[in-house]
Amino acid sequence: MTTFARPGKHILKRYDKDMRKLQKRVLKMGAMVADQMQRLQDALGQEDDERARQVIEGDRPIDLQEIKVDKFIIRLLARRAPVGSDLRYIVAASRIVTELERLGDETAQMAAALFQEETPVAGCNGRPAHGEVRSLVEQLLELFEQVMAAFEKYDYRSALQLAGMDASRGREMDKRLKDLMECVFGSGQQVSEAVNFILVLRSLERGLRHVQNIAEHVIYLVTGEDVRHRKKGPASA
Amino acid sequence: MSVIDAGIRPDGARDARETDATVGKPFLEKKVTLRARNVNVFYGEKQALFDVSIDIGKHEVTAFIGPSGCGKSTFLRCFNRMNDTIDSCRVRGEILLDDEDIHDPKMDVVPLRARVGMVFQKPNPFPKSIYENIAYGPRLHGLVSGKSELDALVEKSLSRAGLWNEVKERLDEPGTGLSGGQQQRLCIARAIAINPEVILMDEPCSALDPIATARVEELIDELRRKYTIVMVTHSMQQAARVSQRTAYFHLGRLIEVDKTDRIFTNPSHELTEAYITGRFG
Amino acid sequence: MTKRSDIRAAVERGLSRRRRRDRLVRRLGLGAILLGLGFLAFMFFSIIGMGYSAFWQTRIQLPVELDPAAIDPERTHDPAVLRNADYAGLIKQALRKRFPQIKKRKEKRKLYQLVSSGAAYALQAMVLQNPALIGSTPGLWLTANDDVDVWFKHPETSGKRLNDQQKAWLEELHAKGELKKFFNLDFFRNGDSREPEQAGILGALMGSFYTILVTLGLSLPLGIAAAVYLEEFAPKNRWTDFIEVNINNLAAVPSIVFGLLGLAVFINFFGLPRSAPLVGGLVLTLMTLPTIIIASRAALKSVPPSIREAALGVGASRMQTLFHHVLPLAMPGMLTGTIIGMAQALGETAPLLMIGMVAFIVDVPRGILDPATVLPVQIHLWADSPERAFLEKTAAAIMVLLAFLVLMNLAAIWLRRKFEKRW
Amino acid sequence: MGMVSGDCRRLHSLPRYYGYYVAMLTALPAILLLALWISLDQSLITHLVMASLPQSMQPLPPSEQSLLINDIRNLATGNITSGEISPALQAAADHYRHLMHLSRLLLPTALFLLAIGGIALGLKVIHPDRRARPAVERVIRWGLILSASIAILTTLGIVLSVLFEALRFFQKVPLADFLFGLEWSPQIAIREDQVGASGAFGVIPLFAGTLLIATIALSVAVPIGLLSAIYLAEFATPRVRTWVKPLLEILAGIPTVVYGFFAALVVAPLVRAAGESIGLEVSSESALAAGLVMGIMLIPFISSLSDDVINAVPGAMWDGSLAMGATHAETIFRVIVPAALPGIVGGVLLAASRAIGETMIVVMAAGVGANLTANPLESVTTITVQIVTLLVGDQEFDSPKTLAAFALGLVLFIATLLLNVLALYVVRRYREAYD
Repeated sequence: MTTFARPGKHILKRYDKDMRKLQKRVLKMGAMVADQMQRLQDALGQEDDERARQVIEGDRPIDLQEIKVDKFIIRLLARRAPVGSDLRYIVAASRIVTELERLGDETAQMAAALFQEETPVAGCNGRPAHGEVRSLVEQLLELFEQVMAAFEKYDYRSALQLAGMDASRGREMDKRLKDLMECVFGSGQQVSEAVNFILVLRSLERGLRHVQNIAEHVIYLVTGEDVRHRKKGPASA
Repeated sequence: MSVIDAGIRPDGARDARETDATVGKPFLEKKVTLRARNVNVFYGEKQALFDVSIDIGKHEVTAFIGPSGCGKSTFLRCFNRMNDTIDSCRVRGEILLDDEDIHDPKMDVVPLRARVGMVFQKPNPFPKSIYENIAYGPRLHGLVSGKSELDALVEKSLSRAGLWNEVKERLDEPGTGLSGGQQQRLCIARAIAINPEVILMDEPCSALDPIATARVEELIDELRRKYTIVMVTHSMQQAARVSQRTAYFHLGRLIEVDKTDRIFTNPSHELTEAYITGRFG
Repeated sequence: MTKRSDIRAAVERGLSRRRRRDRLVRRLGLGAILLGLGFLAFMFFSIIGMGYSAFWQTRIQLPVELDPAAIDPERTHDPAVLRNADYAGLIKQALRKRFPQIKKRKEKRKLYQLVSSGAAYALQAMVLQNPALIGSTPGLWLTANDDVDVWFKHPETSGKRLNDQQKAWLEELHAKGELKKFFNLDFFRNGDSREPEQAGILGALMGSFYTILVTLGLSLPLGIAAAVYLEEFAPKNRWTDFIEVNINNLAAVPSIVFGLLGLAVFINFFGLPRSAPLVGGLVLTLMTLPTIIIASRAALKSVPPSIREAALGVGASRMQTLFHHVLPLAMPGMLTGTIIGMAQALGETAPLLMIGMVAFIVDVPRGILDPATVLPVQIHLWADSPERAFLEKTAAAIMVLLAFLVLMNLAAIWLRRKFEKRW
Repeated sequence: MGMVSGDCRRLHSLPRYYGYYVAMLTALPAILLLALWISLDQSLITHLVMASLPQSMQPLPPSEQSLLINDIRNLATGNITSGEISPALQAAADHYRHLMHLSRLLLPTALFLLAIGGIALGLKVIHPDRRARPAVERVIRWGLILSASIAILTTLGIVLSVLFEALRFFQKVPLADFLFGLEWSPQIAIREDQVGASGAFGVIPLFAGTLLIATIALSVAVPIGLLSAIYLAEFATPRVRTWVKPLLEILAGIPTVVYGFFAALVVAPLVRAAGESIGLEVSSESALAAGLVMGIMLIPFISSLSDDVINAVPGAMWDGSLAMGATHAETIFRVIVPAALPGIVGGVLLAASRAIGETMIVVMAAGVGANLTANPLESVTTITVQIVTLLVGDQEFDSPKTLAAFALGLVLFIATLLLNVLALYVVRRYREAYD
């Protein structure tokens, strides 16, 4: 059994304001990451080097935003000594911010790996790598937007699905990634090209993990249940 | 029980038992010092406590929190029948100290209070010397037979209260001349001089500055090894810092009692949540 | 001994002894209270027991022939003539007629003693008021002598001052319904007298009234003014400290010392008349002032400073704050203190002895300069009188005095209840 | 008002303060004059009359002079005079009557003129800028200061009047004889006309008597008062408290003359009877009876003072001690009473001061004969009794007998003053410790 009081209705109005500000900042950071993924998707679709460069450079503001939100969280902890749902919210927000930063990193790394001059990324079984990755990024973005929406709305049921236990979409993506990886290993490509592709796939896999983690944090912030490191269906490798 | 496993929706629909009774774990399986069952307290016509049932674990610090007037101090004072001193106060129900009902008419309050010591909100050393303050209880109950025995007991009590080094040079000075924090530790030393089983503390730090508070909290944590401690506090942080179990009272009812960690991260009842997070309850 | 089981054993061992001691103290306390209240009850009962009979007066019914020849031979109805008639003779004549068997002079004298000497004056007053009565023979209820009064009220305890013959006559009168008790109005409308049956407390009451009037008129404004100054305006310095110590000390100075002051200053130095309510009032003023000042200061103190600050905050001067806000709020408390001070003054005796208010004064005073006595002093005087009949008068006067004090205290309580405010 | 054409804001003070101001200017000088007139006209007129008396009657000793003045006054007001009326006396009386008449006539006229002058002055000085309110307030303030000083004046009056007469006494009787003499018999000294020579003004027996009675009184009042205060403060239920406290305080409100009556007519015979029933000879004016009744009188005094000081001990002390497992009695005697002790001592000192100064009970119930004894069954006399006996009745302010009363008054005043100051100091210190 649990209780979750939405931010607001504190006796101290400033506390409410701070909590809203925290939510806004996390959501903003989420939006920045989503923008990056969208850009990467566009870059892949149009083979646009310029876009890809924007993605690589676009990681920096996300890092700065992480620092900003972190500072804010530390201030909140010091000032308000939060407990109960507030404490969970802030702790979850702090963790989510870390996940977001990592997600941003992965996106930038994928852009860097996919758009380098020397070693192009090969496809597999005639399927061009860019096209495959683009559809996977699209899928990841969709999941990511869902989890951020769950965070915004304290929707722990949707987060439960995303966290992987019965997340068909997460499982579907997971499966595609595995298939692709097997395909790359089996195709006997040039090592450097294969490695690059594998790196991108790994990044996508980690991205999916981050999204799942965010979903777990959302569950924690709403219910107080720590569902990490449980036996999570097939999604956990 | 896990939320997820139970599949209970967190949006307000609640387990049936919490609407009229305590949530959390009022009763313990392990060693219990005090058992309260269906305690009701009245001040004249006014009812101050409604059907409170709780177990106080042995060698644990149990903290009572709740808004002013919620009955937590009243409840605390039931444990050594200090409510007897208030003429209009009536207590119904059962409170067992090691299976003896302390509200039994045959129960004498004098030995009861020797077993259940109490420390008050404002330090209240007697207007006597430090030594006499500590010696008061042992003399009263005839626990020592000689001066040297008494000296030893005084030293032991003061040491245990962490005050010996500060006052050993001036045992003859009046206890009222100490600082607030020292006075409170003197009162704790006075209480433990008769080696009670339980020490009740009624907001023991509310009149102290943060440093003195820290000292007393440190002391409470140490005392836990030998004594069962029940404390009322207005500071949730303090409850979170020093107690192992926390009980939340609201308008004379025990709303929730649980492990302190759980109360402060994930309380079960929305009133508790609203109170600890500082929302309108 | 630190093991819990040992401690519990030790506590249990000492328990019964300690409980016994506790009960003993409780009983002693209860005993002390009962003793105090017992004293009070005993005092009240003995005083009421002694005094209630003073409110009745024994009278003898006699047909007194208002012989025109003896009273008003020329039928002028001239008050001067009427006043000089021998009413005592008429009464004696009536007595002789009532007991025609008595012939011996000695016995006759004994007979005459049954009726108060005051009866003649009462008769005179009656005739003066209604000269038309002359010539009739009304059956009048004449005040009996104090010895008769005492014997009739307490036949078992006294009567030594009456001989058997007199008692026989009285028995006869009583048997015929000619000896009866009436409500004693004279007690409330006469001044002091050497004759117990005629002595009343009106003179003392009026003396007390004038004295208290002077005391009230002086001590109320002075006391309140002094309290206001000390509480509201006085700077905290040595001088006000000195005043404060002085006031507290004066409140505990024996009252008789105030009497000495009054004697030396008001009478010897200023030459004010002795025995006058004015001087009594002055002395009592000085005596009650500390009480009133202390009570008034307490009343002023109980007005919360927030009210003063509020008034000063809207720009009122300190004087305006005082008169508009503080004084009205403190007034009930001040008046309560004043009433208590007045009650104290009303019961005070010793200082008034010093300034000569112990004189034997028959006339009822009509102003603050007339010689007078006051109720408590009257009590003192009567208590010292040898006549048995004065005993009940004394006790009755005490009852009247206590009644006034109770009234005043009830007024004070009422005032306090009515205006009690919680801040 | 006209001057500012109805605009109140231009006035310095509220309009009515100008009214008070004028009223003050009008009334104050007139009142002063009235007071001066009343206090002076008698002596002035007397002086004038005396001056107009024939030479032969001029150089008179003061006592005869006052007799003469009395005669003249009586004559003037038509009362009976002592002795014969000489023509000179008659003339003087006429003169007196004339002067009195003049005075009566002059006074209202002068008052009226002064008042008119005041009004005129007031109207003249009134001006919108005039600071009327501060002026009025200043006068009120001075009035208040004067009132507050009355306490000082009273003390001063007591000290001076008593001291002055006492000094006159000590001129006739040596201080050492007075303080250390073992015999007190002022009446004898008068009769034998050996002023101060007999050593009959020794105050020791009076001290002894006073102390004996006060001791008896305190040994009745202190235990009863203290125990009742303790019972009321801790053991009694609130209902009992609300009834018993006022009842006990009734004892304090009863006039001492009533106690005197009770002592003399009820208690003394009882004590005597009781003594006789066990074969003791008891004086009908025994110190025991007076002391007992005085003790009853002091019960509420002790109990309410003790109640105050016991209640001043913070409730936390009670809680602290009871929570240690102390019984009520232990709490009272080990914590509360020691803490309240200074206050209780102060209360007992105040009660002692009262016992020493108490007059009526001893006047009515104790003896007049000085008796140096410690036996409570015998009759003793006290300082206050002697003051009353010496001063009631005719007084001659030259005789040591009368003056002795003032010397006794001085002793009494000093003794009670010391006790009071000590007690007030102790109580005050005690209060401060807990406030």
